Amino acid sequence: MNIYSYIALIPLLPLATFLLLGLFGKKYFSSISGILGTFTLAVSAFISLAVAYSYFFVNGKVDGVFQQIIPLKYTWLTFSPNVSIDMGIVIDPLSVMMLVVVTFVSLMVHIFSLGYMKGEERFATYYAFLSLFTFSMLGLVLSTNIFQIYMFWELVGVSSFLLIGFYFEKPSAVAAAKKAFIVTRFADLGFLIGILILSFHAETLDFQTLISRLTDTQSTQLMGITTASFMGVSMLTWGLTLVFMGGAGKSAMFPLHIWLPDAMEGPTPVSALIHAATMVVAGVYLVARLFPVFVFDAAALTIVTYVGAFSALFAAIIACTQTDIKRVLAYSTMSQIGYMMFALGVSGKGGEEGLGYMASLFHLFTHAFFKSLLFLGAGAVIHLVHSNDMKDMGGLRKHMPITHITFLIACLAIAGIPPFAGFFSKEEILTAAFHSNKLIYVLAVFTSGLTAFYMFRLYFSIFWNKEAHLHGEHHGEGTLSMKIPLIILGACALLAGFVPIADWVTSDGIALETHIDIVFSILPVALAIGGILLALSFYKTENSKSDKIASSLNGFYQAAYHKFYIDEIYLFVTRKIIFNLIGRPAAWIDKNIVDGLMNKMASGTAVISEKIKGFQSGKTQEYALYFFLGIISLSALFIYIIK
Amino acid sequence: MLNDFFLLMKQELVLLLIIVLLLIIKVGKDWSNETMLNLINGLLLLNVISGFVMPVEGNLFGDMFKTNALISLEKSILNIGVLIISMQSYSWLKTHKHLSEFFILMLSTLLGMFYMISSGNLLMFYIGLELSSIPLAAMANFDLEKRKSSEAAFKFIISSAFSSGMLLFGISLIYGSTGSISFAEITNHISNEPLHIFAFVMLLAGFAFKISAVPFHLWTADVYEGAPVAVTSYLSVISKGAVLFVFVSVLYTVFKPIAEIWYNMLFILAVITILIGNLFAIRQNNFKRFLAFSSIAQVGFILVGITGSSQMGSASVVYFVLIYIFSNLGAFGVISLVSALTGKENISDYKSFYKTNPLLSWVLTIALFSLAGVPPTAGFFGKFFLLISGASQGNYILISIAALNMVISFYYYLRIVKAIFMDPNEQPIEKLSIPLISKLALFICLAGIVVLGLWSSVYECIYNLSSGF
Amino acid sequence: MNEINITDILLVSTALFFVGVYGFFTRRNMITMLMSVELILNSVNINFVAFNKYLFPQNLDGIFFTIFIITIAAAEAAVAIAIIINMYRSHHSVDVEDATDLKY
Amino acid sequence: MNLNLLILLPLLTAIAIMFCNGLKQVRLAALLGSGLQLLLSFWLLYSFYQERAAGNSTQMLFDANYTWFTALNINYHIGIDGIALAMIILTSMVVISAVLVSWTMESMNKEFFFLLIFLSMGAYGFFISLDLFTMFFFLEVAVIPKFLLIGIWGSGKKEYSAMKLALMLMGGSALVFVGLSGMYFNSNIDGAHSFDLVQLASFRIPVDAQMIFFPFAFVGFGIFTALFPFHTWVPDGHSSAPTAASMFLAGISMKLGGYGCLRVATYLMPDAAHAYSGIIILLSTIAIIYGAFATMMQTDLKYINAYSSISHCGFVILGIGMLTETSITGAVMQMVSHGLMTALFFAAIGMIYSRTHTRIVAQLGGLMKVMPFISGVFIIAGLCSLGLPGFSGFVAEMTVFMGAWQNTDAMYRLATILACASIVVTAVYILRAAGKAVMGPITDDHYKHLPDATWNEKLAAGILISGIVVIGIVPFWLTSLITPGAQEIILQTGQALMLK
Repeated sequence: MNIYSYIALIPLLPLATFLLLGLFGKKYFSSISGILGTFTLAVSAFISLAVAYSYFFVNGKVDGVFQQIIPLKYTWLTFSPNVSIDMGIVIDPLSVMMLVVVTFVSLMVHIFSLGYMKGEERFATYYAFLSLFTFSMLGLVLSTNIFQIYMFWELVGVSSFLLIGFYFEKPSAVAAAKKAFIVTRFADLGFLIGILILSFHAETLDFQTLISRLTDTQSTQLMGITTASFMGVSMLTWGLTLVFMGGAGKSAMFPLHIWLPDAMEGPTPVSALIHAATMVVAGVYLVARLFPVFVFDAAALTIVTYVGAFSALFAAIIACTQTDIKRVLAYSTMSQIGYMMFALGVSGKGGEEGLGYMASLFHLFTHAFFKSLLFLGAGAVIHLVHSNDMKDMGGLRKHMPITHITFLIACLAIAGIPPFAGFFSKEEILTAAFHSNKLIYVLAVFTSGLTAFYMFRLYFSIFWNKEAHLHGEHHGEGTLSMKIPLIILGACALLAGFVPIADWVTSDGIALETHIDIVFSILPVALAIGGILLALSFYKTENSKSDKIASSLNGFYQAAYHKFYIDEIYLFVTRKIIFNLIGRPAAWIDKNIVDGLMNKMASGTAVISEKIKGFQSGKTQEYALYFFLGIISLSALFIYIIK
Repeated sequence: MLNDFFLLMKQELVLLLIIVLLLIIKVGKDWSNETMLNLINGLLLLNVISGFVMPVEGNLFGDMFKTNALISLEKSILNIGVLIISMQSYSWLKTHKHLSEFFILMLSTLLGMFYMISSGNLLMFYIGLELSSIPLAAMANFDLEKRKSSEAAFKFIISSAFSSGMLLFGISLIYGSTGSISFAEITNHISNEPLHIFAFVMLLAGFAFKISAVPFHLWTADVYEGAPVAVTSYLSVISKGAVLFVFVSVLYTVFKPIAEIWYNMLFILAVITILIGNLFAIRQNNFKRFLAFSSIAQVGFILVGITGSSQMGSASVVYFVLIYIFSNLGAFGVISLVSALTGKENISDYKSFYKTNPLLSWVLTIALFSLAGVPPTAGFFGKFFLLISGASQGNYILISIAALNMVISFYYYLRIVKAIFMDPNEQPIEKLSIPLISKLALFICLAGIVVLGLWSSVYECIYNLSSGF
Repeated sequence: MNEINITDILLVSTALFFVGVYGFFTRRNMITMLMSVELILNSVNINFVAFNKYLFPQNLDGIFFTIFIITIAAAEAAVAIAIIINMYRSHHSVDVEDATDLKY
Repeated sequence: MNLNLLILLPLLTAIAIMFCNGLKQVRLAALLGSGLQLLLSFWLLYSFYQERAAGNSTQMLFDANYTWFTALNINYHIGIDGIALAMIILTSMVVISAVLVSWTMESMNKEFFFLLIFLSMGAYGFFISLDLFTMFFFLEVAVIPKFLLIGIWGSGKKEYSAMKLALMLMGGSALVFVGLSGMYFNSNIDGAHSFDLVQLASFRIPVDAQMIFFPFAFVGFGIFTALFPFHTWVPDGHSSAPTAASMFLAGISMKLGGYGCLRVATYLMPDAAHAYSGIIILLSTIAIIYGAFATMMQTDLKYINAYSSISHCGFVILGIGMLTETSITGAVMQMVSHGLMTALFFAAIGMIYSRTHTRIVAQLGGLMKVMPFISGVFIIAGLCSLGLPGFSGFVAEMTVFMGAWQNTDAMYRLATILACASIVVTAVYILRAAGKAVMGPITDDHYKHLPDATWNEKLAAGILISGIVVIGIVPFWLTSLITPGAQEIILQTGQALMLK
């Protein structure tokens, strides 16, 4: 036992809520289920903050280095004497930070949902699912074991499935839920095989041991995994790349991103929680968790870098063309996670070189606040307008001042305007990229300009532009419970940049000195402001400038508008190739060839039986003839042939 | 000497007494059919019991007649079968004019079989064989007015005359080349010269004709179909069983020197017998004809067991015949009831049989399962031991063929079960009132089917008695 | 000198056997078929007697056998003819080709 | 603890059912009997732990040996190790659930419950047997009642399916028979042949004999567990069977095969198992992948589950074929897991079918709205099937994968990767079915008034779900039972391929 053992309560409380609400909620707690869920989560969040305080300020450091503490660990499933899944809790800067982010954002979403989901028939179920998700996500970030992470990984996947498909009567929601699950499942296949590879060579599933074995140049395990190769690539690269594939799937990296925009079919608070702040950054968390090993393998890290950078740019371009506000936010999420990924990719092992690592997680931290704020704000807007399409919106600033202000703060934050949170983290990322890879840097800066543009396009389209035709009775902002989270998150988006993540969450546990270089900041900030101004001129009032630009870029615009046809490619591959070339033939072969063979054997027997009935002709003399022939042939056989 | 005579031939003498008694009653008294049937069943029961009293071992008439515990048991097995058949034919014979003749003929054939089983000499064997087959032809024609019945009888008598002609020619050659008709002598002289092989094949054909092994089986189905049900069941279990007992002992003792040759012959015969029996059984609609072919397939399995040529082989064959009597008579019992009361003999008539006659359906089903070799019925054990005995020679090709053919046999047995339980029928066989004595017979069969397998002492006993091989 | 050789006798018996078999296969009349069987049996009888006389004259196994065969053949013929007569009643024919109701 | 109780109890229950009158008495007797089975199996578990805790480390506990056929050296030899115990518990759980879901069986209920309980006797007997003859005996006991169950109470082309199932399974047992007889005659224990499993294991059958008879035994048992390409009885049989029979069939019968492959073929003929492992893995991989893709194209819920059983049972064979301790443990876990999960799936499908009278996915829709409990069960079964952590399917599959990966050969690796890939396909077909049938809009107005599950259905589902969840959450409980058994088998195969 350890002083941190009580941390187990943090995930277990939501689990208890889930069980309680899932089993009995509908019958007994329907009305108070929201309060119940929110309350227990508030307890969890409080404990998380307490843990964070005690870890970062009191007991975490030994000799200036943050230590990894494992307060609880139980063997859960033994595969072989050395390889077992242990269920445990790991406390280190990374997990503590994630703990805070997850519980905090989740709490906000819980509170927001009290108002947003009010009157839903399956209110209790909704909170049960939210609790399940929170539990799984917390389990994920606290994992001590790569297989433990995989398990919770799957669990967050399924809670995401359940929540996206919450409106299960809507076929589009069901389709989106299925898509999200299947695509991430496909990515998890890579993760699983990656685990198999790594664990086989490292002979352990435990993170600590695995990392220490695979980073120790003297260890036989490292020798083994680097010398073994497949198709000319070492097993270490294979393993890490495949693990990254899992992360990429969950974090919606190109080309496994296609599920994320569709996932917006879920209730908006869910999007805020799962598809903006927490679950989608699991991939980043995973790479960060295995970062010491990734650093050892340049090839894998390069893949991470380029996938991240390309995704960032790719998503930003698409985001500029979408009209569904949640989809815009979804692409922006993808883009921001791309930032985090390549930041990890450009990072070095430790010290100054480890800036990228810190920057990535810093961005994860700030992004969680402003992105969930954006989603919640969008939720409030949708709640009012009953539409997701920005064409149905406009001029809403008068109807919902608080939402407007907080949304603006969030947009400024994501655009990277000082002193909002996003500025600081993005600045670190750009610095890291600049020092390591100029190409990435250029892409990143360009993307940050695009980000500012499409975010403000969104902002202006919602809150300015033409007047929306509102129908329905209430034109307010919704209940208090919806406003409070907006305000709190708004404050966070404003202030999160000042949280000294650099002191705490670094690749080697040693505090990192960071400084904002004004000169360096000029370019990105200027680009961001340029983007904002461009958006201002296009979308502040109703005009056709944007359409003209769009038509002048016709081909490219159409492609971007159609998300570069990635969905269609997938559909083609699944529907046409997999279904028609594998599924249908398999079913056909089974029915006609394999089963047909069995049936043929049966009918063949019947046919033979019919054919030979003539022997039994009913004529006594023929019977005697066969009798006689039987004697003759048997004796001939045994006298002349078999001897 | 005289003591020996009475003791050793005890079973034959009891049988003879019954036959004479029946003759006297036939001539002197005019009792009603019911009384007669009850009397006969009582006598047959005594006959069964007498078989178990004071078993002795010994030879008579210069080794022409021999008996021992196994032979005595074999005779008792046949006695039990005859008793059951007699009980089952109650409904049929109740109104029949020639009741006592039927039993006189039947018991004569049984007497012939006893002689055959006890024979220690080809002459004795031949006499027993003919005694057991000529009256059978008359029995097959017992429904005098039926066309099919007389056709069946004609086919039977003419085919068996032909086959005994062949058999005798073979015997004459054996006699010519060995100089003896005594089994013990023949063993000393037999070898694998062509003449001996030829003679043996003719002898084998005679046996194969009786047990209906392919290709000497062609009379079987026609006769089974045409003959009255009681005769068919008698033919299929008793007559076949008796010949099998002799066949085993003749092969294992007399033709031991050419074991390798007859082993291969049996291999071939077994394979084609199982195959042809199965293939023909698949497409039959007449129940008796179906059972004819299924019994041909069963004989194939028995031949597989015989190839074991050891104590185990003999034991498994005797054991199987015992089980086969109960199983087959269980099926025939139901068929004979249905046939006697409604005249229906087709499998398609049995559709939805379960709806109206659940008890008979279960008996029939269990009997069929036993024939198919489904545990926990005795048939499973019987087949298992037969095949294991066949495998003991290391011929796994034979075993594989036999085992896979069991699948085909499952098909046709299950087809009937399907008809009984699953197929819809507008006019199912109406609810039958079963005479007490038939019911008793069915229960005996059922008990036999259940007990004989699970209760290992039966097999143990037979195995120990077979130690002579 | 003018002794008849055993092979000559066997030749006769074999011929008789095949004549019987041939007759059995080809004659339509049931009674004729029965007679063919008798021919076969007689060939066997000749065999037995010949073997006994020429090869094993020390005992009378063959002769005994022959006597029994003759007796049994008579019984067999009696039953067979009874059945054939009965058949004639229902079929109005003693042609073996007419007795083919039971088949397949 | 007397293992004979496991045979006697179902037997007495079956006999008692014969003397009952009317549905109420019959089902009460069946429920009582199967409830006692459940209690007995857990009491067995308890005593098993007591024995082990008391330091009894013999491989087979509660050993009892009665002479049966002395002449052939056939004994009625029974005893269990952890693997058998796991299967026994599985059986008792599935049987009681099957009784519960058939609660309102109307036509010929006496016969129905009689056959069902009789089947369970066969299964218990099979799992406790330590003598190949006894084992074979019980194997066949558990076949023919299925023919009647499907043929009489089934739906669709039931006669065809029943016949196909019976014939293919009988074909399987015919092959098993050849294998058994070969093993018997090649054994020599103190000068006698033997069917005794324990003796045969220590005797070690000559290698050339193993090479001949292993395929017979393995394929024979494999047919029971849907070994490709002998799996075609599975879809037809399962889909035509009445709910309880489907549950039994998929939940237990298919496990008879897996258990036989492991306990008879692999354990007694280890050298051949090594020699043939490539072929086994090839076939099982084909079964996994091909089964999964074939499932994807099915439109009938029962067919979906039946084909997915082919795929899932492929993992069992794969685990056995991989011949590592972990993979064999995984194979056994997969047997238990798949048994519970697929029984649950069939139960849910049966509940849906009894209300909507259709199993065609396209005709269903929005059931979540009208019958949340049943839909929930369906989704849980689906999630377990696609290997969600927290349910048994996950641990079982992962254990198989981990075990399989320990083989370094490239072909084995490839097979493992393909097997892993099948879980994606599984997700596709499960979600397609669930998405259409229980989610989405209600497709038929009369669905709106359908009732949700009754108490008996809830209880049945509850029992199975608790099994699934317990294994999913505390798998070490199950592995601690299985691993010693798996170790014994691996010890026998002579190559303990463990991570060093």
